[in-house]
Amino acid sequence: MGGKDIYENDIMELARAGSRPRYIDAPDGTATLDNPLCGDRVTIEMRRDKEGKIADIGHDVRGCALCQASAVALADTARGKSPVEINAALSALQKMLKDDHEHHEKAWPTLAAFRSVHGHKSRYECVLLPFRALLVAISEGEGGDASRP
Amino acid sequence: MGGKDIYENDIMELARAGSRPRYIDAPDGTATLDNPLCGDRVTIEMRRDKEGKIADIGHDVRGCALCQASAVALADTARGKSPVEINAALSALQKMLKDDHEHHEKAWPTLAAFRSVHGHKSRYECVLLPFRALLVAISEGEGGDASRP
Amino acid sequence: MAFDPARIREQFPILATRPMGRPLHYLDNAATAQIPQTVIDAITAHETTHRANVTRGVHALAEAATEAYEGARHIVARYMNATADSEVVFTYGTTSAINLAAHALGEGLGEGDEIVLSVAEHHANLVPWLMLRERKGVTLRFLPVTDEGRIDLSALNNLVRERCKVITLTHCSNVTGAITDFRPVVAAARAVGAKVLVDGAQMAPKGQFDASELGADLYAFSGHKVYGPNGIGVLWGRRDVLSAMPPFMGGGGMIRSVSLESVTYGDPPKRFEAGTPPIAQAVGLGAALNWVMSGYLDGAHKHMDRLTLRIIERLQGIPGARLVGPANMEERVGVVSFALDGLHPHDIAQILDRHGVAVRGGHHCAEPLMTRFGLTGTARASLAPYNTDEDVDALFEAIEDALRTFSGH
Amino acid sequence: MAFDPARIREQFPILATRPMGRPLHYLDNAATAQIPQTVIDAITAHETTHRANVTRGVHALAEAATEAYEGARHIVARYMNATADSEVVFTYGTTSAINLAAHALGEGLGEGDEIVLSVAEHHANLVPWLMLRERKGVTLRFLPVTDEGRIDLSALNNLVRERCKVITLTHCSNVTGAITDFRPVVAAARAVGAKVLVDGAQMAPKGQFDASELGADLYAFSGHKVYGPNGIGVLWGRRDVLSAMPPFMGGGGMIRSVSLESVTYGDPPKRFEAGTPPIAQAVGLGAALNWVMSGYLDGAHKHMDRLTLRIIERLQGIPGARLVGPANMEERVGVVSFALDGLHPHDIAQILDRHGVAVRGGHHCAEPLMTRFGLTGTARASLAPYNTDEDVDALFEAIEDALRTFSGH
Ligand SMILES: Cc1ncc(COP(=O)(O)O)c(C=O)c1O
Ligand SMILES: Cc1ncc(COP(=O)(O)O)c(C=O)c1O
Repeated sequence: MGGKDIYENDIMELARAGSRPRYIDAPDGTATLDNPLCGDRVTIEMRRDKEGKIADIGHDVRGCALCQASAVALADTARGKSPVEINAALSALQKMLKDDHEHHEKAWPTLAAFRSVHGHKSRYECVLLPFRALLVAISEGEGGDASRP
Repeated sequence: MGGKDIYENDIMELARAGSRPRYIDAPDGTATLDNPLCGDRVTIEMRRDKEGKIADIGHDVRGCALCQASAVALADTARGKSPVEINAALSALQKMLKDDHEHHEKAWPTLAAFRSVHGHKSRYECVLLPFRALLVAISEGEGGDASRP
Repeated sequence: MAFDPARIREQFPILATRPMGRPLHYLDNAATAQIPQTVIDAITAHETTHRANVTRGVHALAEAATEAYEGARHIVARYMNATADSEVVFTYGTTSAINLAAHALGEGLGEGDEIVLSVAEHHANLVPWLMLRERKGVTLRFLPVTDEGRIDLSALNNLVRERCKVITLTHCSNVTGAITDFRPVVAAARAVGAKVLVDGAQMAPKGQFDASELGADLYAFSGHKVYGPNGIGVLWGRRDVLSAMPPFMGGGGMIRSVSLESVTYGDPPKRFEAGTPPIAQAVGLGAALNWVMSGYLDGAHKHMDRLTLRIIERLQGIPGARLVGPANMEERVGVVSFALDGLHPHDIAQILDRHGVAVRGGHHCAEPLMTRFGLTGTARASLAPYNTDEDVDALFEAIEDALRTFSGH
Repeated sequence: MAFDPARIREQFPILATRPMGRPLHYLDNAATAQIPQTVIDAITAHETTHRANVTRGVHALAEAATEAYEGARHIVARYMNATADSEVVFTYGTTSAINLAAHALGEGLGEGDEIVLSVAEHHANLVPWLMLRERKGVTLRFLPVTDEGRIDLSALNNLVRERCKVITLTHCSNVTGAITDFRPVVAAARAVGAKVLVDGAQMAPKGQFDASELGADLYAFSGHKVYGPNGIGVLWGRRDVLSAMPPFMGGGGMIRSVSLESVTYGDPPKRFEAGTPPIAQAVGLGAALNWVMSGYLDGAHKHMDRLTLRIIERLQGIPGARLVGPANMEERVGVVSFALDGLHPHDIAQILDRHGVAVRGGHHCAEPLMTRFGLTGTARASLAPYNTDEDVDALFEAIEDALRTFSGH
């Protein structure tokens, strides 16, 4: 059980931006994931640069404010990062939700907005879904196994 | 839940007599019933006189003392009685077990022994089984439906 | 004397708690109703004085436990006006009751046989039939739902055909609150010899009823929605219907005799109660139904109807609010689903929670119905007799907050 | 500090009651164990502070209920040293766990496929397979039982053949008390790629264990035998085994998404938990296993072994008494079945009851085993840590009374 208020300004601002879809040109990979808990659906597109880092990210979220906010935070966070770094960001996000520890904020400042979700376990997946989708999109782009990570 | 002691002398005497099988000549009907609760098995044979009343009864009980006692009490009770009267005896026995009321004793003195079983619900079927078997044997003898009554 | 929810509230200890430091406005009764102290006490008393395994023991505790368990069956029989206690099968909930029914009724079916259900069914009364279709190749036919959120019974004529073996419908939708009129359903079923199974999960809590008068062959409901414990439910069945049904689960207590070669099954209800049953839960369910029948709830329906109407009317005053279900109190219960334009149901539920208002957001295990209304989910407020005008006020204060939070979103 | 049953007894309120005005000597623990106050308190606390439906709610109570339910799963995982919580499926008891397993493992089987079980199985681990044979035409092969009452594992070589898909055996017989050695069983299963299902109903109460170290693929047990509530059980499964299993019951909570056309199922354990689960019961089971793991029971095994041996030895001094099960404490638990010449097991149990001694009489849901020993039933005394020397003394006083009552019979 959490005590904090989820809908702080940071999240609401991100969510507002995430409520409209954003598509990118010539994506290298696309993935759509459902949240089985609520039937929400996230599509993430991504394009990579020559070094394999994320050059651009698009999203289409049919989901709640947390999911919308996360999709936007994901774009901010992941641009210029390698898949390994994005994996680390997902781990940091999971830890932040679980532990509410400021440690992770420093490395991923955009993700700090989601500290308020700490304790609201039923909503963690809403926040994590866009990150998961990006990792699937990357693996799909690499011709890998596109099943959920 | 009952308070009385089941194994009073009356019952034990009947049970002793019932522990050995007794077969009769030229039975008009035979029925074997199981007690699904404990896997016990009762076989009752009967012969009827010209008026249709019970002339003789045999038994073979693979069961507990109550069932053995009841088989013997049945023979005592049913000899010379019509099927309708035996049905009435079964009803009286059921009521006696359930209500512990001396009313029924007067009509069926041999059955009085079973008043001590009152309250021990899990054992009622042990007492009733020979009576049920006789009714099936009668209906079988009449070429009727031999399924359990 | 007018119905006074305060007298009910004081019997439910959880209503006096303050989860997260806020007063509790519990409006999630369609998911799980709360439990009165008397039911908790009955369970505790059973566990501390009569606990034993049932049916096969002759010692005093076993006799007492069996008596308590069968006594609970008798209370259920009385609650639903059953002809005999043996028509009452204890299950673990509505879901397990319907799965039992689907397995047993479906056992002899095959390709060409048809089952009629509706688009409004809870997954509990949908997935078991989808699984049966997978196993046996039966055809499923779905009654549509009207814009008002009612099962469209005018489609019965077309859908119920000669090979229809079962019509299975909810007595009351857990999303729209609409009550199904079973008269035409039963008539259609009788015309082709189909069985009628009723999902009573939402209706059974409304008070005593008569399943056979309704025309049902089988009727399922859950303990936890009728102020009883979790993990217990009921499948009532007409004697001849139950007698013709093969068992579902195998184990102790449901057999007549068994060897390595063969098995013969006991009579109903035992045939369907394999293994150690949920004894303390049955006792708790009995206590809960006794409580419902005790007179405490006289007048509760009028009270709940009034609150329901208040919710509906206030919703209609909110721009962008959409009611999913009937807008008046004719043949409906106090389950009110709604959508707010641009707000996700989980966000609504979450913001309501910060006011101590507990509602459910999501598809309510009724995805096809959501699809029917072009939604992925709704928020749902559902009432019990202990709800008050304060609960309704808190609900709408919280909704205003949600709208404010998301204004300009 | 030596183990002191008095310290355990005071935690079980029922042991201080006097059913029928007699002290209670509860020796029917193999049927149902009693429940300590701490478990009752945990259930009451849950129902009065955290009661809600699980998994889909975002409000505070729903979050709390979900946390409590998943917390219980974690405790079970710790109790049986599972690799992950998701290997723990909540069921309603051993019976429903085995039925789930039999349906899921049996789904793809057909004529020619073989399943190996034993003559010693409880009906819970027999009838579901007889039913599967009926449905699918599989062949059942039965390991015999030795005169000592052990499953005869020397027959494995002959019985486990290429088409064997499942070996399913009891970890410990509820009649003879004999513990099964699973090493040869697992070796035989691995050799042909068969799954190993273990009926742990009698063994799980003996303390923490490691199902995967045992070599099990699936392991089933009940809450009510391990000092927990009724109506809850566990099916543990290796992750890959559960992942490959189709669901058993359909309903809410176990799907990923569903429409009128199709359904996709969720991952284990959810896939196997259709409908509202037994939440308070899971919480109670968690509390019970925590209690078992708390250290209270350190030394209890030695204590129970000593009492068991006392029972066995005193029985051996009674002319006409016949022990059904091993006569020493090697690989056996405190479940002692016996017959008394000329006395029916129900008469024995009934007369023992007048001394407040609660034992079970009958076939103990193991008819084939009774047939194996040429009996229709036995009397069975089964121990828990709270049993005392006084209980054993009372048992034998009562047996003497039974013998007296029936002398000359
Ligand atoms: C209409 C309806 N049917 C079936 C169910 C399933 O009930 P349970 O989860 O208690 O098995 C519910 C409740 O969730 C319901 O509302
Ligand atoms: C060995 C064994 N297996 C299975 C069972 C069935 O357990 P339950 O009745 O709790 O489902 C029991 C207990 O009755 C048992 O002793």
